[in-house]
Amino acid sequence: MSLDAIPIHVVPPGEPGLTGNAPPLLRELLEMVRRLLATGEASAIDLSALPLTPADLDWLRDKLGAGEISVTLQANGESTLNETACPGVWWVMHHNEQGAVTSQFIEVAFVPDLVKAHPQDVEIGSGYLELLVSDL
Amino acid sequence: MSASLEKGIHALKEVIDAPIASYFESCVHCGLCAEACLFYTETGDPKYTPIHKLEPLRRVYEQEYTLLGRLKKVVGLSKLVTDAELDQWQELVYDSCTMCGRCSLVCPVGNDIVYMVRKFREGMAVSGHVPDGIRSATKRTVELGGPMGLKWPAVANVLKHVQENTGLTVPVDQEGAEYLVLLSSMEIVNYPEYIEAIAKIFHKAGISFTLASDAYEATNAGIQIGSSDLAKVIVSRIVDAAEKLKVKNVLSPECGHAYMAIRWEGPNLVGRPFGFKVVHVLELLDELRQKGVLKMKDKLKDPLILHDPCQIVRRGGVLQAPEPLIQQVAENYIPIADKQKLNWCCGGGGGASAIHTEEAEALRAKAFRIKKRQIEEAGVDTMVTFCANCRITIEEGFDHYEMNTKLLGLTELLAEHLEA
Amino acid sequence: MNELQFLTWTRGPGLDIAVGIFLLGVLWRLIEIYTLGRKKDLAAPRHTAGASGLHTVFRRSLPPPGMLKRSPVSYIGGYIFHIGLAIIVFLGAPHILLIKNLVGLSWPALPSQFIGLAAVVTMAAMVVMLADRINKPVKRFLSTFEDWFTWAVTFLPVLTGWMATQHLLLPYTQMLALHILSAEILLVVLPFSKLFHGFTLFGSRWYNGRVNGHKGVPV
Amino acid sequence: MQGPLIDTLARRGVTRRTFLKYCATLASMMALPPTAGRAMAEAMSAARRPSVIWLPFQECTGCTESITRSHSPTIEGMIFDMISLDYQETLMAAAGHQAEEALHTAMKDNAGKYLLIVDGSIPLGQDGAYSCIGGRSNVDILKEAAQGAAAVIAVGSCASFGGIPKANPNPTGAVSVSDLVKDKPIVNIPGCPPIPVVMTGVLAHYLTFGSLPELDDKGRPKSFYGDTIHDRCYRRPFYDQGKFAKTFDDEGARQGWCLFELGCKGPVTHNACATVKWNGGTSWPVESGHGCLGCSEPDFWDGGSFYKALSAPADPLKFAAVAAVVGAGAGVAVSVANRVKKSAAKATHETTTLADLEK
Repeated sequence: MSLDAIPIHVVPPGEPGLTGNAPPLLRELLEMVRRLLATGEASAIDLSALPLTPADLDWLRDKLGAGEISVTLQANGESTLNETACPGVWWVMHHNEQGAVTSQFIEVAFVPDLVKAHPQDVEIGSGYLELLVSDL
Repeated sequence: MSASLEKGIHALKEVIDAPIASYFESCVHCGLCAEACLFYTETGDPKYTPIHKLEPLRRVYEQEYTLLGRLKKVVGLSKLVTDAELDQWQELVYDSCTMCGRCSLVCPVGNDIVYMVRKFREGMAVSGHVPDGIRSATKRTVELGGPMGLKWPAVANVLKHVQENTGLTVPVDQEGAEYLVLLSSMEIVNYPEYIEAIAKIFHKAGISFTLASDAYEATNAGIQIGSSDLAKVIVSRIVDAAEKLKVKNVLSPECGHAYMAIRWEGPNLVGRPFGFKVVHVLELLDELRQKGVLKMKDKLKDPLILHDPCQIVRRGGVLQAPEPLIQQVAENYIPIADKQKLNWCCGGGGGASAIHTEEAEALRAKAFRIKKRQIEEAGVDTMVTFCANCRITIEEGFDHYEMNTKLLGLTELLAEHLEA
Repeated sequence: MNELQFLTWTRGPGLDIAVGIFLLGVLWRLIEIYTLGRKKDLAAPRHTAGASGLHTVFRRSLPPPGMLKRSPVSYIGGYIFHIGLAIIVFLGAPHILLIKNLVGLSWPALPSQFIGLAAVVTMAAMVVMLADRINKPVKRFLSTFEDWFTWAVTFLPVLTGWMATQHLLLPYTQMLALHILSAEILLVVLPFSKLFHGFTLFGSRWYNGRVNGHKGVPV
Repeated sequence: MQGPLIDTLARRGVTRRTFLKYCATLASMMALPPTAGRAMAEAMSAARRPSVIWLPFQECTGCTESITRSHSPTIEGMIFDMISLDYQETLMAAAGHQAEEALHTAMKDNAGKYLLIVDGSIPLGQDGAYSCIGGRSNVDILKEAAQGAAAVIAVGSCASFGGIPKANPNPTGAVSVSDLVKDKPIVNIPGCPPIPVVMTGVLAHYLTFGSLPELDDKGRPKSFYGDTIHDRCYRRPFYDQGKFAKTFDDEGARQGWCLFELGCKGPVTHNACATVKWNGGTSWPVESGHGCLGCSEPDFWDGGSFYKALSAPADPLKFAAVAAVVGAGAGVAVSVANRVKKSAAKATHETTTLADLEK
């Protein structure tokens, strides 16, 4: 018997609508983007720490739109880092291995840190390459 | 010379019963009874709140008949009732309470406050805290036969005049009559027209009646003062006479407390149901009206209002008779808002009219403003009532406020316009 | 004692003690009051339609003619807070559940938002009644310590219950425990104070209706 | 296993990005600013791993199971890579004297610096004889170990509050860590068992910032225990609408209505189950159709039936019938006394005469 065969289902008790908490985030993003341009400082908004309803999130995602780059990361569950229609603003979602969303951010950066390769990792990579070359 | 606080408390212990217990436990101090009491509405003084007039009785109840009260008394936590306190309460229980029972009609939890005042007076009477006026009226009734000290020869004299005026015989001590007619001293002295009216009506209707030379007085000051023992002495005269003369009915005069005394308290005072019926004169008149015997030769044109005496209507249950009777004889009867069982007292019932201290009279005059207002609001110059005591009090009120309002007795009014 | 222990105490031994004292008090007081007896009325009765003890038990729930105008605050405030209390106590879901657990009877509940609203209205009416008691000479004159005390004892369960559901001032657990405790205090105080009128008013109205009904007067 | 944590992780196949991602989520759960995730990752990957001593007392090993056997062992299991776990009876290979020696060595070498993790309550009855290790009572071991600890972490409801061993009638005289240790910072991570990520969060905070996270009045990390289950429950709207499941198989239960009437203790339970969930976010008790037991609250076992609503009496009434009988008895006694008094008053009635009206 699979889980689906149990006749209990989770019925959402009516999605609450917009709370009005999303629009101020756009102003905050604007400040963050200006700071990125002025000082190069990256920043982020933790969406799961804010009282946002699914409707709020949809509204925000809709406003920000979709950009050119979508990065998918397979690291202990899937993560997606999608650039929005505003370059430098990234919508970051982390899932766990079961597919549940574990955290969600809007990141303001030229490239999210997570995408960049760390010098120590690159060093390991260069070692590996050296090995490959020596094998030629 | 033997009244004492102990006797008073003893009497209260005898009269406190389940209804009183239930009433005191139910009171939530909402103060609505004050709004129904003319002594409060006309003075605005909170001490006239009806339930407050019973405070000493409440404490005796609590201390004698509740477990917690008894314990409190044992350990000395409760305030005992004192002579000084009862003395202070005398004004509240007699001067400012006419036992009109209007408070009992409005209490939201259903407390019958006038029931308790009547019982409280038992204790007040034997502890010696009664107004002189009521005490002497009681004395005269017990010793001489009536509150005004009227004796039979004087009554016989009045009857002689009645017979001369009407040309009708007024039988006395006649055995087997249908009705034994009772009077009140006030009617004999102040309103002999009432006796003439009764004689006329009985003759017209062809009903046999008689007076009794040893029981002509219907009023009962024993009830007003609050002594059941003395009230019993007084009421027994009537019961004995009625039984001796073997009458079928005893006719109570218009007087309110007389009706209360013989009709409702009487059997309970003597301790057995009566073998005869007690009928209020208005009940008899209404019965005759329904039979078609009470035909009028003409009607009074003046616009008028009715004052329903408390003890006959609200407290006595003669609710339906007065209005059809007044309509029988008056063309322009104006029903007022607070009529019938809701009517406001004249201010002189329950023995109050016998208290002649300056304070009591000033208070009665103040309380009378409510009647004055009723008359003015109705815009009439005539008021009709059917209680000798109300009439005296109202006349006093008219005098005090120099009003030109006419006051008529219903029975006389009917007799006056009776078809010949 | 931590708050869950406090809550468990109020739901367990506390409730047991309170209900025990309540039952003990109610039975003792009712027997004490109503076995005092009364004399049989020997006067021949007069029968009038609508004049009986039972009639008066119901009739007295409405203001007699003219009285509403004379004392509107007492009547309207009184109605609102009595009806409000009844709605909260008998139609709130957690209360129905309590009653079901105690006596086995249950019925549908009203939404919690409605009960919350009823609580606010009830408290407002009670505050107005308190102000009236302070302002009105007659009420102030009649008032004793018991009147203020029973007001507070009645007000607190409503206030704490409302605050618990609205998450005000204290964490829910503590407020719920305080709410149950205040209701238990109410139960304990009820049989021994003027709050007992909730029981005796039926007897009082009945006696009044019967005594006067014997005379043919519908009171 | 020396060297930075990141190397250890790498050996286990945990990439830097995986670790970064994990730290970002952890920071989010702990209500730390988004930048803290990276700070955490950097600090931890370079940190010297602290020595940790884990003492099990009166316990069922459920807490250890919860943490070591969580659904994604590589992640929650990382905590064992963040630290140098020098003593843990259940996990360590050593036994007997060797194990005791390891304990004493760790305590001596890291005096004043090691973290002490405790699971299980401590029995005080019979001089602590109910639970001994190597011939020494738990209470002695705890007192000795706590002396040199930088901080104590009480894992699970037993260590935090006494838990099930302390439940009525508490035959062993069980107490919590905070009942015995008064002079060290203590973090309580209650739950039966506790949510694994709380433990990781506390350790991560300690490693990153060198301090313990903010605690509430019961010593619990506020970021995880700040709200009640009821406040964060996805079924909460049903409660407000008055829609309740009445039995576990009625239509309301199928519709996923509120479980308050079935005894859910969500309103009085502070924990993060409703947001963090269990088994890697798969589900949690209420989502599975069962009310919250309140297992992370003090004395939850003595809080009345798990299946009785909070507003219902915790125990059946015991005094009611007796009280009613006593009340009726008192009433009858007063009634008899009253009647005697009233009859006596009537019997001694003196007929009033006119003379009695005057003083």
